Amino acid sequence: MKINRGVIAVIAVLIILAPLGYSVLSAVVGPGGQQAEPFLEKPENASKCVRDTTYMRFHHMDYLRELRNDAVRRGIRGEVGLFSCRECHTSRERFCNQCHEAVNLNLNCFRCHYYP
Amino acid sequence: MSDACLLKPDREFIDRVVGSGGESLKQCYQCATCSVVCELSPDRRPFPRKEMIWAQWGLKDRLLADPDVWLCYQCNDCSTHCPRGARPADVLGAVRRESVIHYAVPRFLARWVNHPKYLPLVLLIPAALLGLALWLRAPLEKGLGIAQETGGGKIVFSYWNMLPHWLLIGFFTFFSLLALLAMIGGAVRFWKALEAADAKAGNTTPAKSVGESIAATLKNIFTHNDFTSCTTARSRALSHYFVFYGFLALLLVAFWVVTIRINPLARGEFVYPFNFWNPWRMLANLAGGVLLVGCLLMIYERLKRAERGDSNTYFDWAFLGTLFLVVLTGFGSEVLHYARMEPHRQMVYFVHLVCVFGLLMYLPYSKFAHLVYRATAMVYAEHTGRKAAAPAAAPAEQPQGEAASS
Amino acid sequence: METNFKTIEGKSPQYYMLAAVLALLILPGVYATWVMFQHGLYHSGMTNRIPWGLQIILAVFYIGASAGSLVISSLYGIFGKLEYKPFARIAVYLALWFLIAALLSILTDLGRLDNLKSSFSHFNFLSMLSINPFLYNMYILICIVYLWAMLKEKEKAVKVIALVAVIWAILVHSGTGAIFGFVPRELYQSALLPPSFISAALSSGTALMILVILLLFKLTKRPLDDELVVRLGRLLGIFVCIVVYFLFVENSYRVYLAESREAGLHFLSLSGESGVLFWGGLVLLGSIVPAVVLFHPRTGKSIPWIAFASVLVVFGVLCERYLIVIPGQTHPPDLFPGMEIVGSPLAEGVVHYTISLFEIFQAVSVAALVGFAFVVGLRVLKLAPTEARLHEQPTSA
Amino acid sequence: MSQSPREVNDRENVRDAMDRRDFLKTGGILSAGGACAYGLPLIGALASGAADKEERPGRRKWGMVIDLRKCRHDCTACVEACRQENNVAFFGDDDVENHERWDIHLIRKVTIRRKYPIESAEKSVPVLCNHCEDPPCALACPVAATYQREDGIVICDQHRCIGCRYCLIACPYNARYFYFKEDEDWPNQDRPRSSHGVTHSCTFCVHRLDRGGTPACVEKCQEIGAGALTVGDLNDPESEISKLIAENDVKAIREDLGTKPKVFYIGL
Repeated sequence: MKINRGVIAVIAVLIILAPLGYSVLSAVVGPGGQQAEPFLEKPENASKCVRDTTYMRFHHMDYLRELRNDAVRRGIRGEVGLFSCRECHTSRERFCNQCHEAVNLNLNCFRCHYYP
Repeated sequence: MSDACLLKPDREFIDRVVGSGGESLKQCYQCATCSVVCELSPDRRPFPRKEMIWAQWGLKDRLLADPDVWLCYQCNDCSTHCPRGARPADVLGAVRRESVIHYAVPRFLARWVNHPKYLPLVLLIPAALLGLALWLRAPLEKGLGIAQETGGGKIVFSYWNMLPHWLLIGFFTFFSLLALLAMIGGAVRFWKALEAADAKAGNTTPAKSVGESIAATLKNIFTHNDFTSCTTARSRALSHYFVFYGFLALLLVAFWVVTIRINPLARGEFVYPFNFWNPWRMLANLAGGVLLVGCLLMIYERLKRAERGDSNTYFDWAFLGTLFLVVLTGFGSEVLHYARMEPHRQMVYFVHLVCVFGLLMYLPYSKFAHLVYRATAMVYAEHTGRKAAAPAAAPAEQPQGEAASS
Repeated sequence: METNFKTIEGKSPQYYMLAAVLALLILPGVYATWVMFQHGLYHSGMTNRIPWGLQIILAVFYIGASAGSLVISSLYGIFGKLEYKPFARIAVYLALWFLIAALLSILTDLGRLDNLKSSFSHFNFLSMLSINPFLYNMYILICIVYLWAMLKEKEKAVKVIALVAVIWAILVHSGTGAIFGFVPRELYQSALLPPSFISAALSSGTALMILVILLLFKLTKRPLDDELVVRLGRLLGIFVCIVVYFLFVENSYRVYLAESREAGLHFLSLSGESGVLFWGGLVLLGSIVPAVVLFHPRTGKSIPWIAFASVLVVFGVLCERYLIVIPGQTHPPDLFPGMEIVGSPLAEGVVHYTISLFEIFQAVSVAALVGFAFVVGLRVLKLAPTEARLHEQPTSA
Repeated sequence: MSQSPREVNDRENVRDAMDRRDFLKTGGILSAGGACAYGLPLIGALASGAADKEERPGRRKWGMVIDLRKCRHDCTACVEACRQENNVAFFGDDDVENHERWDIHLIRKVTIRRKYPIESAEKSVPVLCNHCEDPPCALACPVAATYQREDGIVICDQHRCIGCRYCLIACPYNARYFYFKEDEDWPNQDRPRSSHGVTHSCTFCVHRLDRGGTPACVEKCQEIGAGALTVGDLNDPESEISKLIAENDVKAIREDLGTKPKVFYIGL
C-alpha cells in the first residue's frame, strides 16, 4: 500500500506543532495559562510557626521525614508532628494543595493521615 | 575539458581515508557498476565512480568540494554489487568524515571528537564545564543578587539546589550559540568551496534560485524521498524517519521550555515540572519513544551491516551512541523523578546533561554535522540543477551533459 | 559434528498470528495488576491466613524450570556431550526468560509497588527474601553473558561460564528453597526443602525442554534425531523419581514423630485436600505413570509417548509446587498445644484457598510474555539449530 | 580478501576504524566515567546522614501480663477499644464470607477448651502480637520495615513496607495482618489509618507508650473494672508487671518455639 510520503510528513509536523497550537489557543482564547498565584492562608489564632517561614518553605519535607523517623524508628515523639500543622493551618485545600497542585506533585500522605 | 591543471595528490589524505573505513579503496578498477546501480546518482554527474578515482589519487581538494559525496545516503547498493569488493559506500563515508574535519572551524576540536583516543578528553570537557558552573553557582547567585535564602536547613539532595534552572538555561544557551556559529561558518566555507570548484569546471548556470532550491530540499528532507529510493536499505529510511521526527519534536519542546520565561504565549505556566497531561509533556514522551525505537532500529541495522562486512567506524558509533544515551538517561531521570529516588535521579540527570552537551555542542564536529553539510550539498545540487537531468531532459540541456551519461 | 545455527525466517502468517496472540494474552494480566495496585489485593483469592497464592507458586515453578533448563544446556557446556550442543542455546535463552517471568510474578504480587524503591535503599541481609534478589539478578547477568558467549562462538568462554552458571543455578534454587524452609511453620520448616527444590527443578526443566524441542523442530520442520529425545526422556525418568522420594521422606518423618503428626497427616491423608493432590496429582500422575512410560521398552522409544510423559511431569511439578506453598499456610499453627480452639474471630482452623480470576489473568499473561519473548528471540537471534544429529554423519551439503 | 592497510606510518589519526582493542578501550573508559559520575556523589549523599540511625531511647523493655482469672468470658471491650484507637479495618458482620478474609484483629479473644484427656471448661484468651525478643517476622522482612526497636516493641514502618507478606508467613502466632482492603471509615482521626497493601500488627499502642500513657486495651480493661491487662517495663524490677511475674507462675504462648514472647498469661 503506497501511502503518499507527503501525507505522512504533514501529519507528523501537525502532531509536533499541536502543543504550540494549544498554548497559542489558550493564551489567546482565555486566561487558561494564567494560574492563580498559590495563596497560603494565614492562620487566625496563631502567629508564630514551629520553624521560620523560609526554612519551612524549603525544608518542610525533610523536617517531616526526620520527625517520622524519630517517632516510628526511635520512639522519640515530641510536641511537633503532622497533627500540630493541622491545628493552625486548618484547611489542607488552602494550605498544602495550593502549591502541590500547582507543581503537579501529588501527595499520598493523606491517604492514611487525616487532614481535612 | 579545461586546460591541463597540475594535480596535487595528498598522500596523507589517502591514508586517512583508508584508515577510517575505506580499506578496500585500492581494489577499484573503475568499472562504474556502482554508479549504474546507485538510484541517487544523477544521470549527468554520476557518482561514486569519480570519487573513487579521486580518492585513489588523493585529490583532496576535488573530493572536499564535491557535493555528490553528500548526496550519497550510504545505503550500500554499490558495495553489494561491486565486483571487486571495493565498497565505495564506505569510502564515501570516510571522505565525508574527512570533509567534516576539514570544514570544522576549530579543526583540533573536530580531530578530538572523531578519534577514540581522545574520548576521555571529549567527555571531560562537558563534565568539567558543568562541574565548574555548579561550583561557581553560590558566588554567582550572590553576585547576581538572586540568591534564595533557604532558612539554613542542610539540603542533602534536592533538585533545584543541585541544578537550578537559571544556570542550566544560561549555560546551554551560550554553548549552543557557539555551536550554531561554528555550524554556519562550516556551511559557508563548504558553499564557497563548491562554487569555486564549479567555477573552475566552467558550468555556472544556476537552474533555480537559492530560495526555491532551499524549499525543494526541505520538502525532500521532510518526506525522505531520496532516502527511500535506495532499495537495499529500505528499513534504514524507516529508522531515520523515526529518529528525525523524534529529535525534531524534542528540540521544539526543549526550545519552548527554555524560552518559556520570556515567551509571551506562556504567561502563566512557567512552573516546572509540567503536569503529565500537559500537551508539551505528552509530545515529549511520545517523541522520546519514537526516538528510542529509531535508535534501537539503527543499532540493529548497524550490527547487521557489521555482519555483512561493512565497516562501522568510531565516527558512526560515537554519534549513534550519544543519541541513544541521551534518550535512555532522559527517560531514566523522568522515571526516577516519579519514583522519587532522589540521589539516583540527580546522577542520571547529570549524565543526561553531559550527553546532551556532547550531542549539541559537538554538532559541527561529529557525524551530526551531516545535518549541515548534506543540507548544503542538497541545496547546492538543486541550485545548480545537478539532479534535474530527467531522461526527457529539456532541450536546454548542455551537450556536455549528454556525453557524460552515455 | 559442526552444528550451525540459523534464525527462523519468521515471515509466515502463522508466525505473525502466534506472536500476535501471545502479545494479546499479556494484556489481561497487566489490567489485573493495575486494578490490584490501585484498589488492593482483595481481588485475589488470598486472605490473612493464606498470604501467598498462585503468583508465588508460579514464581517458584519458573525459577525451578529456569535452573533445570540451564542444567540441560550444561550437558554440552560442562560434560561436553556434543550431541546436546544444538539444544544449549535455546536452553539458556529459556532459562533467562523463565527467571524474568519469576521476578515478574513476584512483582505483580506485591501490595505496595510504589514503595519498591525502599527495596533498593534498605536491606536486611538476614532475610532470605533480601539475599535471593541478589542471586537472581546475578543469575540473569550470567545467563546473558553465557548466551552472548555462545552466540559469538567463544568455545573457551562457554566452558567456563557454563560451570559458573550451573553452580549459580543450584545456589539460586537452594535459596528459593530456603525462603520456605527457614520459616517456623510446621509444614514449611524443613532442611530438606532446598535439595527437594533442586530435584523438582531438574525434572520440570528437562520436561519443559523436551516439550519445547519437540514443538520447535516440528514447527520449523527441521530434522531431529529421536534418539536424543529418548535419552533426555530417560534422564527425566530418573529426576522424577528423586522428586517423589524427597517429598515422601520429608513428610513421612512428620507423620512418624508425635509432635508433628497432625501436620504430617494434614499433608498426607487422603481426606485432606492436599493429600488428594499429593497422592493423585504428584505421585500417581506426576511420577509413577511417566516413569513407567519412560522406562518401558516400547513406549520409552516413541516420541508421542515421551511428550505425553513430559506433559504429565510438568503437571506433577506444578502440583508439587502447590503442595509446598499452600498446605504450609492452610495448616493452622498450634497456638495452644493440647487445647482445642472453640471460637475465634479469625479463621483459626484449616482454611481453604481458591484461585481467583485475577490471579489466573496474571499467570496467563506472564506465561504469554515468556512465549512471546521466545518466539521473537528465535527470529532475531541465532538460537535454533539447523538440525540435531546424534552420530557423526557427513552433514549433507 | 580485503588487503590489510599498508603500514605506511602509524600517525595516530591514520588508523582509527573501530577494531576490538578500541572497542574495549572506549567501553572501559565509558563505564569507568559513568561509574564515577554516578557513584561518587551518591556515596557522598548516603554518607552524609541520609540513612536513618536507630538511637536508644533509654533502655526499656515493654512487656504485658494478662490475668485470665480476671478476664471476663464473652467481653470484647479490649477489641473494641483497640479498633477505635488504631482505626483497625473491620468489614462488619453482614457479609460473613468476606468478613473473615479481610478483617484485621490486632487483639482477638480466642475461646479455648482442654481437649485431652477430658474436655474442660472454656476459657477466653486475648491473643495479640507477643513482641518477641527474637522476632521471626523482623528476621524475614526484606526491607527491614518490620523491625525490633530498642525498647523491644516490634513495629512495621508502613512507609517502607512493600507488601510482600513474608512476615505473615514467618509469624507462628497468626499475629500479623495484611490490609487486603482499605476501610473507609476513620473512627480516630488523630491517629492514621492504614492504606491497602501494607501489614499491621499490635504495637502496644506505641504512640501512647512513648508519651508515658498506657495502651488503649489496658486502659479500657481498667475502666470496666476487670483490670486483667497490665503493661510495664520488664527491665525495671519495681514495676507492677515485674512484681506480677515474680509472684505468679506465668506462661507465654508456645515458648518452645524459642522466639521468647513478652506477653505472659496467668492461668493459661
